[in-house]
Amino acid sequence: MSGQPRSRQPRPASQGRELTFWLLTRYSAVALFVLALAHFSMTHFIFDPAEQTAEWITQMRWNSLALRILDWSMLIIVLTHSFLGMRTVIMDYLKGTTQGVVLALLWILAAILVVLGSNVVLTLPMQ
Amino acid sequence: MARGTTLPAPRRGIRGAIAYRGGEGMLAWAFHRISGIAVWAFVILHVIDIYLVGGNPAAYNELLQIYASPPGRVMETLLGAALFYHALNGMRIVVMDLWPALTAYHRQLWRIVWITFFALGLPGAYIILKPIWELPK
Amino acid sequence: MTSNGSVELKIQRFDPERDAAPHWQTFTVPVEPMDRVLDLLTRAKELFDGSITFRRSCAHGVCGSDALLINGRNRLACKLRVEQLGKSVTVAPLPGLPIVKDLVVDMDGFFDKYRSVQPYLVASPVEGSGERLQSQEQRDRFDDTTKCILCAACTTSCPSFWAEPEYVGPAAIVNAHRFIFDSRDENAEARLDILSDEDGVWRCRTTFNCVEACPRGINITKAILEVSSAISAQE
Amino acid sequence: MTSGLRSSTTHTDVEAIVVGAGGAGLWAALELAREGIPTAVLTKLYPTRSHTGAAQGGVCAALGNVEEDHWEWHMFDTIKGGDYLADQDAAEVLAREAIPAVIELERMGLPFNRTPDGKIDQRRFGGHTRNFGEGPVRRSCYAADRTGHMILQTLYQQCIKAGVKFYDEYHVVDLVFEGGEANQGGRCSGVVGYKISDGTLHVIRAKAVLLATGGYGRAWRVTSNAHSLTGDGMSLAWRHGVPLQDMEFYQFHPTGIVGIGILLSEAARGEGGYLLNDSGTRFMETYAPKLMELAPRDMISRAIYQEVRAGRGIGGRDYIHLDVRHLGRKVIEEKLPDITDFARVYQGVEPISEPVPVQPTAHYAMGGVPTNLETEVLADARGTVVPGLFAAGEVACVSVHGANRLGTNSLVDLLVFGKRAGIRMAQICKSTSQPGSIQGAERAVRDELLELSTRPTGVRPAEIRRELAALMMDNVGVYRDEALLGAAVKRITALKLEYANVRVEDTGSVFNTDLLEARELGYLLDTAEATAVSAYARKESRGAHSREDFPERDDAKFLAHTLVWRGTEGAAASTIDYKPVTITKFEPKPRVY
Ligand SMILES: Cc1cc2nc3c(=O)[nH]c(=O)nc-3n(C[C@H](O)[C@H](O)[C@H](O)COP(=O)(O)OP(=O)(O)OC[C@H]3O[C@@H](n4cnc5c(N)ncnc54)[C@H](O)[C@@H]3O)c2cc1C
Ligand code: HEM
Ligand code: SF4
Ligand code: F3S
Ligand code: FES
Repeated sequence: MSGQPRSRQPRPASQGRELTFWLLTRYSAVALFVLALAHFSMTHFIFDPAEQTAEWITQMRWNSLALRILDWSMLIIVLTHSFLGMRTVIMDYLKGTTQGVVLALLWILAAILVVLGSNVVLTLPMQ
Repeated sequence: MARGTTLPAPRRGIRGAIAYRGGEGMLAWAFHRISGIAVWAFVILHVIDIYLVGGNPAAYNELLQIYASPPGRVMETLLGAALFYHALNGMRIVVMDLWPALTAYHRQLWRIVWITFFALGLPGAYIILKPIWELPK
Repeated sequence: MTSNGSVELKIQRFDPERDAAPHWQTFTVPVEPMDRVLDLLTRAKELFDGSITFRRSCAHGVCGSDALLINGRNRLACKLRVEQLGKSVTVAPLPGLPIVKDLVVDMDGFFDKYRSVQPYLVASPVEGSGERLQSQEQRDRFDDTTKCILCAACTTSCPSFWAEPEYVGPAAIVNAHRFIFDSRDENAEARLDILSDEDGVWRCRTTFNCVEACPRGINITKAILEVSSAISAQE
Repeated sequence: MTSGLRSSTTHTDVEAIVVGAGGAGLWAALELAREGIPTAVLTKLYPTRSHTGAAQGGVCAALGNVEEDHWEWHMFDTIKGGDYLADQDAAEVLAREAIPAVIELERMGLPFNRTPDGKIDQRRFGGHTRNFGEGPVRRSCYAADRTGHMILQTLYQQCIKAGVKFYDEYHVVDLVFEGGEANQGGRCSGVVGYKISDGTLHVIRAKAVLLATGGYGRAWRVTSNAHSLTGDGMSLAWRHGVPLQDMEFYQFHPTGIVGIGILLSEAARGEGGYLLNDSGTRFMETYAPKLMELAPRDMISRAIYQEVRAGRGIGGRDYIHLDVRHLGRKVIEEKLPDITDFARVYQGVEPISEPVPVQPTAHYAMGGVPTNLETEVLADARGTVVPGLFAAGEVACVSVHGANRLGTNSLVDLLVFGKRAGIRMAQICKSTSQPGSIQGAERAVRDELLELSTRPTGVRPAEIRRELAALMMDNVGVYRDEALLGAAVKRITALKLEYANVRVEDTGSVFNTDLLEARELGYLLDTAEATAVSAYARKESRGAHSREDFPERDDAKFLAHTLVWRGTEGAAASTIDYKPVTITKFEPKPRVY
């Protein structure tokens, strides 16, 4: 056992970080309730997956600036929400240095996904 | 504390959760976590495949064939189910966060989650799966 | 009263001076119609093995000594009738706390957390010889959370606590709530601050195990969420 | 060979020791902390597990928040309720100081129920009257149906705030005296505590030691008392030459759950519940035609016994019915939630549709360790103070309750005298020097515990405990007479001999409850003996003590407190003395309601 459990030490005043994360999870959840479900409905109910080839997406969906902005914001919100969620899961089940390492990998992965996703949604030329 | 003896490790973490006979709330949480992780895993995949739309359209289209195949559709249906459950239960949580008094009705809210889940989810699943037997092979 | 037959009582045993790990022992214990699990334990101790160890005092659900994991759920042994459990009763110590011996767990950490939320009234002195005034509505605001008997059934039933033993836990939050929402108290801010750190209220995932375990019927989750809202309102 | 204790002993010095963390102990600790006296509070239970938490009814103080009230009225009710055996100077202190004590509790944060104008709300309670007995008065301050719980929590919280040092789960197994035992002019100089979690002994030295260990209701089979109420403080003091006072006065509460004794509060009758015998008759008509079910506790308990004895118990058995069905679902669920809950959980009875089987249950010790108004323990009838030793709460006998305690007055007793104890101890600590070394003071008790925990064969403590409890129920219960009491004294003496052979099965030193329960049985035997011996000697009926062979109160001979000293080990011969009752304002009158 290393030192005293945290509950016996004087607790440092909160920096408000946990609150921010908590609120972010809730706000993003509400946004996703609309965005993600709409997205899923569009890709699965309105159109059939089979129709949505790469050409179709670039020509039909991303030909509209509005739709691009929508898709991009959804990307950011989903990544925020789900990576914050995974942070919780990891902090629950992994402890000590493992936790630190896995969290670091998690944030790297998040950054890669932001770059990859933004890259295609934002930089692909309009037709 | 007993001197010279190590205390046996109490049941904690996932093992504790499996051993404990929780109620609806615990099930709701377990499903929420599992579905959240599942959807997160898919999101990773999805961002990568979307990247291919710009990076390598041919590869994307090949992947799409897998998504549109019968096993792919079953997978998409499960994904939809996870997302839909997670979204509905997520709203159940958010609603209680906003109005703590609603915690007294968490079981009722949980029932509403499942009623909605099946009422909208079954037709949805039908739409996604229909092509399996309708499209020409 | 006439005897009602017997039940299989399965007890998790652990003697730190002999055993390397906990093990199970089963006793066939005679049972009377109105017996509670505490009566079974007491009888097993009296009839079969004096070394069976558990805490108890009031025997009617008001002191919080004998919260145990009974047939998979946290319950007060003195408040649970055997007849509601059928012919086999399984008793283990509260999950998530270090075992001292048999059914006795080390509660120090639990009480440390309770103490960490400053569970006492902080208020400036009043003039005169009379009481502080408080309306019945103001009093009702925190009535529910004054019922807590610190039995730890809630905290040790919480998956978040199992996952992170540093989580301050529902019991401590309940007792902080009792003061945060007391119109006479002047220290809410400090308590909200304590509860907004990494191991504070945010760890609650609305699992409701705590509410189901609470022998006093406190709506703990509601209290926790009220504290969360108070924290976000404060920032 | 392992045994229940470890060889190491820890020595600690403080200035004040409080044994017990119920209402009385906690308030004393708080006063000591306020005075900056280094204090150790030892308690065999976590403080919040103390039995003060079980009290529901309320705490009386003549605040006059809802109607006119005066402390003199409260004082009178207390004295009359106690059948004029209460010391009137003590009753005056109780009634006067109840008022600031309750106000102070509020200021400490106790969540009392409130009147419409925001003050502490008050309600009626049995035996508390307006203008010296004219009619009921609203005097009981309450926090829903958990006043005791809130008192315990609030005091504990304040102790945390004040940084009081607690020794949780330390069982005090002996008192230490220097210069002889209490009856030889000795001074109490510390205690020996047994740390339950590891079996080590802790010798703690101090200038002032307070006993606040509560009652001994576990001596009876049917009792409202916690398993832990085994008379520890009384017995330990008794073993060191302190007499016990008025032990024959033990209160039986009329409405306990059959067989297990859990209390169904007086509120059931306050709201209009009936007591019915086997033929469905409200039998209180015969015993108290005016007050009926609201007669004092001792009277109703006796009436129930009479009914049972006449074969009119339910089905010819030893209980009667408490019937609230006519009050309707709304009243039952809203005003009597505890009773409803208890009846459902513990009897499987639904009070809305069925009558609830009840019987008298052993409840409260009016007697105990004799003290003066400053809570200093007294060694004899002349009022010689035992230096360094104090007592407050149910363990003590000041005496404010006389021969029968009124509802709510026990909580008042804790508050008023717990506080007084703390204040007095602080004074003593400031004006005296630390007693001499008490190295080795644990030797005697170590030998006792070792002997007890290593005896290879013998009877189980549970067998003796069961027999004692049944004996006390049958022979030293609500009704007593010479034959019953004589037999009881004899049997208890025999049980004490058998006790010398009990065998503890658990030989470990970690959390050895088997050993401690055996030890507690020894305390119970002591207090039971003191009770039976005192009851045998008091040849009159007064308050809770009803002798069928002496049905009248006899002020000429027995308007006096009993003091009983323990005989030497193995001998039944206890010594008895009497000391006069202090009468200031109210001349004894027949007690009619
Ligand atoms: C069910 C019930 C309901 C009641 N309702 C009311 C009511 O409504 N109003 C009222 O005025 N009174 C009521 N009473 C009576 C009143 O509650 C008690 O008399 C009172 O609480 C006793 O308090 P205390 O501080 O003396 O001791 P307790 O609260 O009993 O505490 C005893 C303390 O001593 C400690 N202790 C004991 N032995 C040892 C030892 N050997 N070593 C270390 N520590 C030890 C224990 O751990 C505990 O902390 C009720 C009693 C019961 C049983
Ligand atoms: C679309 C992709 C989504 C992903 C990948 C995702 C993922 C996750 C993950 C991993 C968690 C953590 C679970 C835990 O802490 O146990 C989580 C939590 C949460 N999710 Fe989602 N989620 C998604 C969508 C949604 C939607 C649409 C909603 C609601 C409308 C939602 C609401 C929530 C809420 C409220 C939490 C917090 C749960 C808690 O703190 O107990 N999520 N999510
Ligand atoms: S909140 Fe309920 S379960 Fe938790 S400690 Fe308090 S009484 Fe026990
Ligand atoms: S069980 Fe735990 S997760 Fe929250 S609702 Fe209760 S504290
Ligand atoms: S023994 Fe007191 S709560 Fe069960």
